Amino acid sequence: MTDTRPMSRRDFIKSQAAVAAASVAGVTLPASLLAKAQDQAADPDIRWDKAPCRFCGTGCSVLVGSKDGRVIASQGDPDAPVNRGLNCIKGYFLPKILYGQDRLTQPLLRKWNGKYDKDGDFEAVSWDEAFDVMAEHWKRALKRSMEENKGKSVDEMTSRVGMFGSGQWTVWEGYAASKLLKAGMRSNNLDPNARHCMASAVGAFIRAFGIDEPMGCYDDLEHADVFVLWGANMAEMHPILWSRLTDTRLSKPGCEVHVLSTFEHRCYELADNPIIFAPQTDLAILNYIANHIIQTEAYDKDFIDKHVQFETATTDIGYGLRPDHPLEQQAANPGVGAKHPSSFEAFARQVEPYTLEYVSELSGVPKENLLRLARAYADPKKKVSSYWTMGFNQHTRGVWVNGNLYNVHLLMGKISEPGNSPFSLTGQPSACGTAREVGTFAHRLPADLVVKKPEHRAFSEQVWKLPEGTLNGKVGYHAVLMHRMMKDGLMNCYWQLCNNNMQAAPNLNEESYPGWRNPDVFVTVSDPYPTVSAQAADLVLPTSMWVEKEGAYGNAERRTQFWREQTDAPGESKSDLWQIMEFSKRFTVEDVWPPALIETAPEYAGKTLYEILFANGEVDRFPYEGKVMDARGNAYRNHESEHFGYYVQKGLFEEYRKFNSGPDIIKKGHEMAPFQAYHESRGLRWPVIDGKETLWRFREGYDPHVAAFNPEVEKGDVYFYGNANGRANIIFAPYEPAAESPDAEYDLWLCTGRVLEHWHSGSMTRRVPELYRAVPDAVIYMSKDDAKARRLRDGQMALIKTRRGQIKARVETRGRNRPPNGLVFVPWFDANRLVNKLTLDATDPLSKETDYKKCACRVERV
Amino acid sequence: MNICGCVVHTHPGAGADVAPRLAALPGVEVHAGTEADKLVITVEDTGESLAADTLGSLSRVPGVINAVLVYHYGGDEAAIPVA
Amino acid sequence: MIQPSSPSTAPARPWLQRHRWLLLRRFNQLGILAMFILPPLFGGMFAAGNLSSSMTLDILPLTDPLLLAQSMLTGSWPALTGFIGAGLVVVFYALLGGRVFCSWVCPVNLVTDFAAWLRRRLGIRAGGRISRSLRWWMLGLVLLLPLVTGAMVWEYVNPVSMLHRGLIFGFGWAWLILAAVFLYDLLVVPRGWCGHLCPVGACYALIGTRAPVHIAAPRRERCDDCMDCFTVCPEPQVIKPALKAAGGHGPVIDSIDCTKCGRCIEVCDREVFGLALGWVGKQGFLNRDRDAHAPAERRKNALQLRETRAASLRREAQDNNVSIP
Amino acid sequence: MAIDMQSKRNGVGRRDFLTGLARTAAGVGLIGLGLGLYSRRAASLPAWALRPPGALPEDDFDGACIRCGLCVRDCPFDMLHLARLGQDIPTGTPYFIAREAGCEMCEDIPCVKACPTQALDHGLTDINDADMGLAIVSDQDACIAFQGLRCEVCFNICPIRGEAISLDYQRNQRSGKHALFIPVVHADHCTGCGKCEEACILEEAAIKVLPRHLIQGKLGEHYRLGWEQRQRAGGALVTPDAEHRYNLPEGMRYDHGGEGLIEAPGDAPFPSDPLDTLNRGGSL
Repeated sequence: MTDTRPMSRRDFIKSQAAVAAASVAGVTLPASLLAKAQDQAADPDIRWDKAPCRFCGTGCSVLVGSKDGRVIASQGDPDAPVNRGLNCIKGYFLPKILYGQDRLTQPLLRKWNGKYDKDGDFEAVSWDEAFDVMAEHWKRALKRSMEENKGKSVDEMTSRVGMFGSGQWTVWEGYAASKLLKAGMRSNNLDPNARHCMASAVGAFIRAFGIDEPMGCYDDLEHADVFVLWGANMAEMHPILWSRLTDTRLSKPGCEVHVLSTFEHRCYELADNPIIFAPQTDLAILNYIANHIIQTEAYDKDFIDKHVQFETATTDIGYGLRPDHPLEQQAANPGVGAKHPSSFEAFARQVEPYTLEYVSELSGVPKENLLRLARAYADPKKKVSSYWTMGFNQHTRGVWVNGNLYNVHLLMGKISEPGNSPFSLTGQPSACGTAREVGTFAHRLPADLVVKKPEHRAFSEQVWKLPEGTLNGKVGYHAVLMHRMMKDGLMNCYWQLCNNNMQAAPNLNEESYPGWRNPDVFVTVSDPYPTVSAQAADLVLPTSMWVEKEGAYGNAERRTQFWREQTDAPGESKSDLWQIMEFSKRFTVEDVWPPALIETAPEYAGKTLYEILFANGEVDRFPYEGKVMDARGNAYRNHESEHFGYYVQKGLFEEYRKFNSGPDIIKKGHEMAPFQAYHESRGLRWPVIDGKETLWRFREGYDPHVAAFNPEVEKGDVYFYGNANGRANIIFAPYEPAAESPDAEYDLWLCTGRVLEHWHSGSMTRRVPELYRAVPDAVIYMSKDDAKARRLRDGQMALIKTRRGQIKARVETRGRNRPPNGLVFVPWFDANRLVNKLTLDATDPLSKETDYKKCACRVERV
Repeated sequence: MNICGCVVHTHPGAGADVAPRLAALPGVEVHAGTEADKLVITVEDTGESLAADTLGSLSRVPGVINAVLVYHYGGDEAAIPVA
Repeated sequence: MIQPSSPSTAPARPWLQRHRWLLLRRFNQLGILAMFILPPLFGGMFAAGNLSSSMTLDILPLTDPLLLAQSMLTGSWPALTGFIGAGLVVVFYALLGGRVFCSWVCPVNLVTDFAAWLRRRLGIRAGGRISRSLRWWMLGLVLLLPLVTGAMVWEYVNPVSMLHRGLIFGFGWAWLILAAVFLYDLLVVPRGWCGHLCPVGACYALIGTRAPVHIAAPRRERCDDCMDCFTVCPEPQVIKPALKAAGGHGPVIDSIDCTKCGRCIEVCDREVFGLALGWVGKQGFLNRDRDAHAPAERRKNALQLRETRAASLRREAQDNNVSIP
Repeated sequence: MAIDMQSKRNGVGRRDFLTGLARTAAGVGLIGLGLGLYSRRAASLPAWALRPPGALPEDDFDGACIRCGLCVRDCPFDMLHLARLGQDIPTGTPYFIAREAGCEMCEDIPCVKACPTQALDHGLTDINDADMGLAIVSDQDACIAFQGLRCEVCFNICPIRGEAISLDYQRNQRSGKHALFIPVVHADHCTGCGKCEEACILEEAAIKVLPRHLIQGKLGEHYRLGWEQRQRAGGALVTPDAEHRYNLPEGMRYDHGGEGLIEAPGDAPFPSDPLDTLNRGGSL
């Protein structure tokens, strides 16, 4: 604690004088004197506290300055290891996202003549009325589900209620939601928007390593000799990481950057080997690199012998469309994810057709560029870090293409050590921390457990104090399927929190909107702002955001970061956590569980879900002292704890830790520190064991689990303990074409994505005037030739059409993105130009993640 | 009220000897730099002596090579509340 | 039927008939403004620009010749559309009469007419007199200044372009200049701006020197000297020769100062005035009428002469007691 | 008497006429002088107002522009205004303020096409040749890019991509592991469209567009940049340098043109002659 005695102005000026003199002399001053000067230099009325940035998965830390209950200042946190005081332009404006002029402050329900009506107009209602109407619909749907599930085993249970969550939820919000839906309502229809974002990466991690999330960390950025970007525009989407990568490129002799994408973007400014490939051919390019490594015998034989096993994927698996779609009918094995054992020799034969000539022709990439890339991977002296984001993940073969990259790294043994790292970047602040680690997916339970495995369910039931057989064993509806089910009337209640799926989900015209507006469906949207989703909803709940609540995020390098509540939310806004827990009070166990199940736990009879799930002796274990204190003696409010009467966040987190850090856990490797440790640090990278973070997983010395799993491990060697045999899987997957390719009628590829200035659907950043002015509208990035051929000039309004819809936007031929002929790029942040009217709802059949990067379109003069 | 921040260069190795001599002067406080032979000091008005006079006498202190004025505050003294 | 009329008696003719030209002019003036102002409000475009230079329906360029001349005198060379536009304007006003611009198009006319009307209503008699020829000096000055300074100096204060531009693009402090014109006309010199000073009007007057469209007083013999026409006329000095046949002047108002506003036609209860088309020669006769008119006139003069002579003979005879058979 | 009166009256008339004439001439002359002086003040264009593309140099522009507003009307983005009386800009002339809305640089330049005079030079057919002003990063302390924050909005929005504004990558010495992305304006490509100033996300823009003459520097007439001249000539302007040879110990190389002394890593850690190893003693 710093000296809190009153200081006279004279003392202060004296300390300033000393600081000035010391800086000239180059002499270090005693810390006490320095602190005196600093305390005074800052506005003494501002209370500063740390918080992770609200936006991307980088996980920069910022200091939030509040005064009189309002966030009025911010700064990059100079002590944060990720960003060292820096921010991108979005982070610079963080405080402003709280204060958009159209913040929602009251629950709003569609009403007509004083009653709820699906076709009514929104009217302000009380929280009570909102939850009454909502619970009425949910109870009806749950009752129907119970009747339909009568006599079925847990592996066959379906549910008519669902929730769409977020990788922007705090850890405990995701955990509470998972508990309410999966444990309370026995519905696995819980999916996060991370389905649109990270699902392919997750699928590939599990298939190759048996455990989710990257083995490396951001320190790879300083240790690699070669950087390869596969469908990641880090320059714009992970600005601070790009800044670190650039610094390494500038300062390290021989460092080179390879950039691959289907169009030229800002990363190409730094590219030593710029590669534009034909959409979907990344699969082939990776197989070519594997082939090159094998042909030149550059592979690490020792590593392969000891740590790798070969498999081959089932092929011709369709495109995740509706089963009656012709493409699904044609596919031989739609949706089949099974892998078959293989060998090094078989793998070598499988990649053999991917010659330089063939792949160069298929991908349109000059041979010398491909060769240079392959040689970088094949050079045993060069440390290679590969980065990817949506280019890989939003891909109808996303799991495959992720896997093909692991194949390359595993063949060379370039993995799990400083600088050698295949690294999946995340787009959301807590895609890892909440969506993945907590397991808010339709198939997951906390800490890498899955609903399909009876032993995982049993363990979860034990932690959650549920009677045996409570948890549903059938994988729920994923993001895209939910919309199909709503359109078909098979799911009747939908609660979207902390994201904007009406603007995000593909094929708005044919699936999302008809689903949401289906008269048999009741849609609730919790959001701070009137988003496109809110417009399409039946009930809108005003939500506290970011530092208006206590929170925790987990970034892409497994770093978990906490923050305290800094300010009150406006009006009647409540956090998602409050909403979820409060809503659970509306249900008695009889509303949701069949009598047979209640009989096995008679003590729960007549109780509410709130009592069973939250006031369960675990979550309500930690008393709330009326305030949350920091180490410097500052006091913070905590609205949820005030309301429920115990330290809610701590209770939820500590119960969650029973899944990842308890003594009897099923899946080791996700260990986390106790609650308070995170409030005291700038984030910790899990597994945290004995208070120590893990930088590189699976390698002895860095990861204590290695020796625990394999006591005979050699010093510094790896052990992939996620798989029972300790080996990582090299899984062959071939090139298969995209679901929809340009043809005579729709002659261009359409790729969608983001820009630096706006985050996701723009619901926050477009409410920052400066950011709106910097990039007001989405434009159609296209090549000059393509524009000319359509008699379009720069800045002209044009119509962009696909088989599913059309939007108007201005043509941009000289902007930051330079597509090759035959491809256009449209960002999706613009609520006035909904590019998801155009996109196809084809998904990776394995990860169920939509391919937003490839469909066929045409562009016309208006 | 005058408050000055100064850097006082001393003969090599004499920093530690000079520091107490300077501190004995009216209104002088030595903050740091004895090891570096570059003393960071502040000089302020006292009842007996104005800061300016004290500054003049700095260079006459044995062991001092040179004294440089780096920071000067000459405003009024209004106490500011500090938490 | 013609009723005896005097300034004091109330007009018997309908109001509309007494103001038909005025209404037409106002309609025209406001209509032109509307073509510039209204379409952009609805996202369209009819006439773009302003009276200085405009483009109508993307096809018809029109440019103020005085402005173009000033611009050229600063040493710059206009674009082709500028030349075409100015040419079209010159031809138009050369045919229709230059100062038709002043009374039918110019928005300042609305201001100065209002000032004149108010002056009549309030019976303001105050004010001095300045020479109507000042405008020629002004015109000279306007053309000289660009030559000397290299800048279109006049356009910094020109109320004509200022008002029209102001109405379309926004005023700023331009209303001050118009207020000055209004007060000047109201309190200082009657018809002081348009009738004495305005170099724009002077320029258009020059352009329309030989225009074949005129106001005339073909039935001037009916005139009962009620002075209504003189009261409403912005350039009353142009009426007298034609109406009063001073110096044998014909009935056509041939002064280039006439703005052809038509007020004299409609205010005259005796319908003295009308339009006259044709080239005008000397002495206020249309060329085609001169031959027809002249003999009659001469005959009349001869008759008069003979009568006079006869009368004087008679007087002489009476004086001399000579009887005349 | 009558004759006297007559002649007197005539004399007075002539004198009156002449004095009247003189008075009028003097009055009009005074008006002219006043106007002239007023115009001198009114004609000066403030630095924050920029002319549309193709505008003649300010002195000529002021003479050529007939204040019709056709360029304003034909701008599809409504970013041009006509100056009003009382503004510091010559009344009735077109201008734009970069911070409010910059020029979108239409490829077909409709504003120039609309101009009935040559005030907007019809010779401008490629908008990239326009010269409305010149951007300058006017406050490096305020610009967050200089602090290492990832902004680059000016660079991103610049229509002359990568040429008018480029990014200079530097190391961030403070953080030790990040790079700085410093925006640098290139005068020979900047058209002064003002989009950078418009988009700057600071409260006061740290990049500003000003009339070129206010900020552009000029190299002394006599001086040439040697490396540019050599590149343009395709080789050395004078006799190429003779080949240099150096006395060097084994394992060292000297790169005359570039790196200087280079320690060439051999294939083996030992010199090829065993005697060298033996006689030098090495780590012994």
